[in-house]
Amino acid sequence: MSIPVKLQAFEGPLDLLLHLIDKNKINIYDIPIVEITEQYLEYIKGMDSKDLDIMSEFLVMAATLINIKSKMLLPTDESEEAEAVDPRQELVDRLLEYKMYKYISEELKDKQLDASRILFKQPTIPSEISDYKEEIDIDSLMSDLTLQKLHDIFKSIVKKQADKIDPIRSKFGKIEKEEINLSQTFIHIQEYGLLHRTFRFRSLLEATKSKMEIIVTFLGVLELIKIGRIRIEQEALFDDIMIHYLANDIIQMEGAGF
Amino acid sequence: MVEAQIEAILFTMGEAVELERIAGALDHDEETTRKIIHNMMDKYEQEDRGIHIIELDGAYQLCTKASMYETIIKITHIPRKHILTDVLLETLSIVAYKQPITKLQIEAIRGVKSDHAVNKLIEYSLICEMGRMDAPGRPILLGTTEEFLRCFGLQSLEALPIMNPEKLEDFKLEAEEELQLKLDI
Amino acid sequence: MVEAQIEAILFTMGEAVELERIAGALDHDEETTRKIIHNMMDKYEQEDRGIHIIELDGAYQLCTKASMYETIIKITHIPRKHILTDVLLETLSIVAYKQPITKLQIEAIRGVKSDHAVNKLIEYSLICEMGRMDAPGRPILLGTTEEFLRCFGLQSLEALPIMNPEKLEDFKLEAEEELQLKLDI
Repeated sequence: MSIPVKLQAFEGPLDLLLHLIDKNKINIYDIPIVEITEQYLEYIKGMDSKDLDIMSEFLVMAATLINIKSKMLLPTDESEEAEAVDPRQELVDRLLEYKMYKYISEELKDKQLDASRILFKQPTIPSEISDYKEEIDIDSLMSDLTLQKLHDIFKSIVKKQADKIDPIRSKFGKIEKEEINLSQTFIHIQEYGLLHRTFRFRSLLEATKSKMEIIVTFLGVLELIKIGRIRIEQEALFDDIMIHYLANDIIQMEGAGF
Repeated sequence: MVEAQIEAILFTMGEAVELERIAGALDHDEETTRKIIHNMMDKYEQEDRGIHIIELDGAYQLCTKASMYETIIKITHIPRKHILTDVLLETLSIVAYKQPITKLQIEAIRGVKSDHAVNKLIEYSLICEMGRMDAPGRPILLGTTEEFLRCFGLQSLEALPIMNPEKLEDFKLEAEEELQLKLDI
Repeated sequence: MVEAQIEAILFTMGEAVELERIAGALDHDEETTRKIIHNMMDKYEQEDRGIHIIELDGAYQLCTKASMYETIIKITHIPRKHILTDVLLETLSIVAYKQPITKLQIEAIRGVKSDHAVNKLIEYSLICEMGRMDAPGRPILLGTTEEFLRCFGLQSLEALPIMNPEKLEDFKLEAEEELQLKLDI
C-alpha cells in the first residue's frame, strides 16, 4: 500500500467525504455536490493507483458523486415535484450513519481506557484439584449428528467453494476502461426475459465479459424487481436463483425511473 | 459461609463464572445465589477493599478496583492488552450495535473492505462467529464476546452507550444550526 | 485505604510478594506495612471470607482457604453444557472429508479464522493432531479421532459417505465449463 501520506489518514471514501464536509464547513443536509465532487476527485487523483482494492472503493464513491451531480443538473419534472426525492438523500443517510459510528467509537475508546485500569488474575486452581479433567460425553454431544447430516454440511461448503472459484471473477486482473450502456443492458435483460420467461440468473451472465457488465446486469435485475417486472425465487440454499419475467413488453430505462 | 465459598470460587477460577455454575456448586437456587452475590458486591465497595466483583452478562468475576491502578503499576509492569486502532474501534462499534451482522454489511456501512479489521478483532477475541445467515451464500454472522464486555467495562450489551435516535438528532440539530448561521448571513 | 492497596497488590501478583516490595509500593516503612498486613490477616480469618493471606518467609500471598477445597472441587466438576454449534459442525465436516488438513487450509475454506472451533473440537476429542506438514513452518495436520468413528459406528474413514474425489471433480469441471463458455464468446 503506497498511498501518499496525507491520504493514508482516510479509512475510506466516507471518511474522506466527511473530512471534506468538515473542512468546508458544509451542512451535511445540503451538500454542494458540484464543489464536493471536484474536491473529492482532486484528492483521489493524488492517490497512488497501484493498490486497486483501495482505489476501487474510492472510485465507486466518485461514480456515486458524479451520478448525484448529474441527477441534480436534470430539470425536475414539475408534475412529480411533490414526491421528488433529493438525489443526495441516500448519501446523506450513509454519511450520518457512518458519522454516528465514528462518534460512538470515540466513546468506546474512553470506556476501554477506563476498563484497562481494572486488573484480573489468572486461575489458581490448587494442584491437588487441577489434575481433574472434565469428562465430555461425546455420545450425547453427537447424538443429533448423523453421517448424512455431516455429509450434507460438507457438500454445502464445497458447493460454496465451487461458487467462489468464480470463473468470472478469477479472471479479474486489471480494471479496464470500457463503455457499458446501462439502458442497453436494461433492455437486453427484458428481451431475454420476454424470450425465456423463466431462466436462471446465471444464464443472464453468460454473455458478460467484464466485472462492470456483471454489475450493470445485476443492477438492472434489481431495478426490474423493484418495479415489479420480474420475480425471483430460490428453491433451496445455494440453488440457482430463478427469474420469472412477468411483463409482456419492454420499457425504457427512463420510464423505470432509473 | 456461603459468601466465603463464593469468594473462594471467584478467586480460584480467575475468569468469569456463570451464576448457574456458582449456584450448582453451592446447592442453592440461582435466585438466592444472585441475591447473595449482589449483597457481597455492596460489601466489596467498602473503602478497605481493593478488589470487587463485576458482572458480565450473567457471570461474575473478581477484579481490582480501578482506583488501585496507580498503586499496582508501582509494583509491577502491566502489559497493555491490545491497542485498538481507529479502524478496529470503528468496526467493533458497528458489530456491537448491529449484531449479528455479516462482513458485507459492515463493509456497506464503512464503505471499505474490512477483512483485516474483522480478522484482527476475531484474533483479539473481541468478536466471534455466531453462525450463518439464512440467506444465499450463507454468510457468517458476527457478534461481540464476553471479552468485549470485559475490555470495555460493560455489564452487558444493554450497557453500551445509547446513540439512536438522540445522537442522530444532535447531528441534525448541529447541521441545522450551521444552516441557520448561513441563512443569517 | 492502605489495606485496599495491599489486597489489590496481592490479588494482581498472584504469587508471594516480599514485604519490602509491598512497603515500597505504598511508601510506608516495612514495620508499619508488616503490622497492617498482620492486622488484615486476622480480618481474613473471619467466617465470611473464602481467601486469606499466608506468610512465606517474609513474603505474603493471597490464596484460597483450605476449607474451601470441597467447594472448588465441586465447581470444577460441574459439567458444562456442550453442544456442537453450526460453526463446530462445519469445521468438523471439513476435517472429516479433507483430512489431513492444516488450520490454515480450514480457514481458507471457511473464509474466517477458526482457532476457536479447532480448539473446541480437539477438546471434545473429535479431531486431533496427525503430525506435521512437510512445508515451511511445519504446520500441524489435523484429522478425526477414533472416538469420532466410534460415534458413527464406523470401522474406518473409508466408510464415510463418499464425496471425494469424484464429486470434487464434478464441481471443478462445472466451474471450468462455465469458464470455457465465457472464453468462447
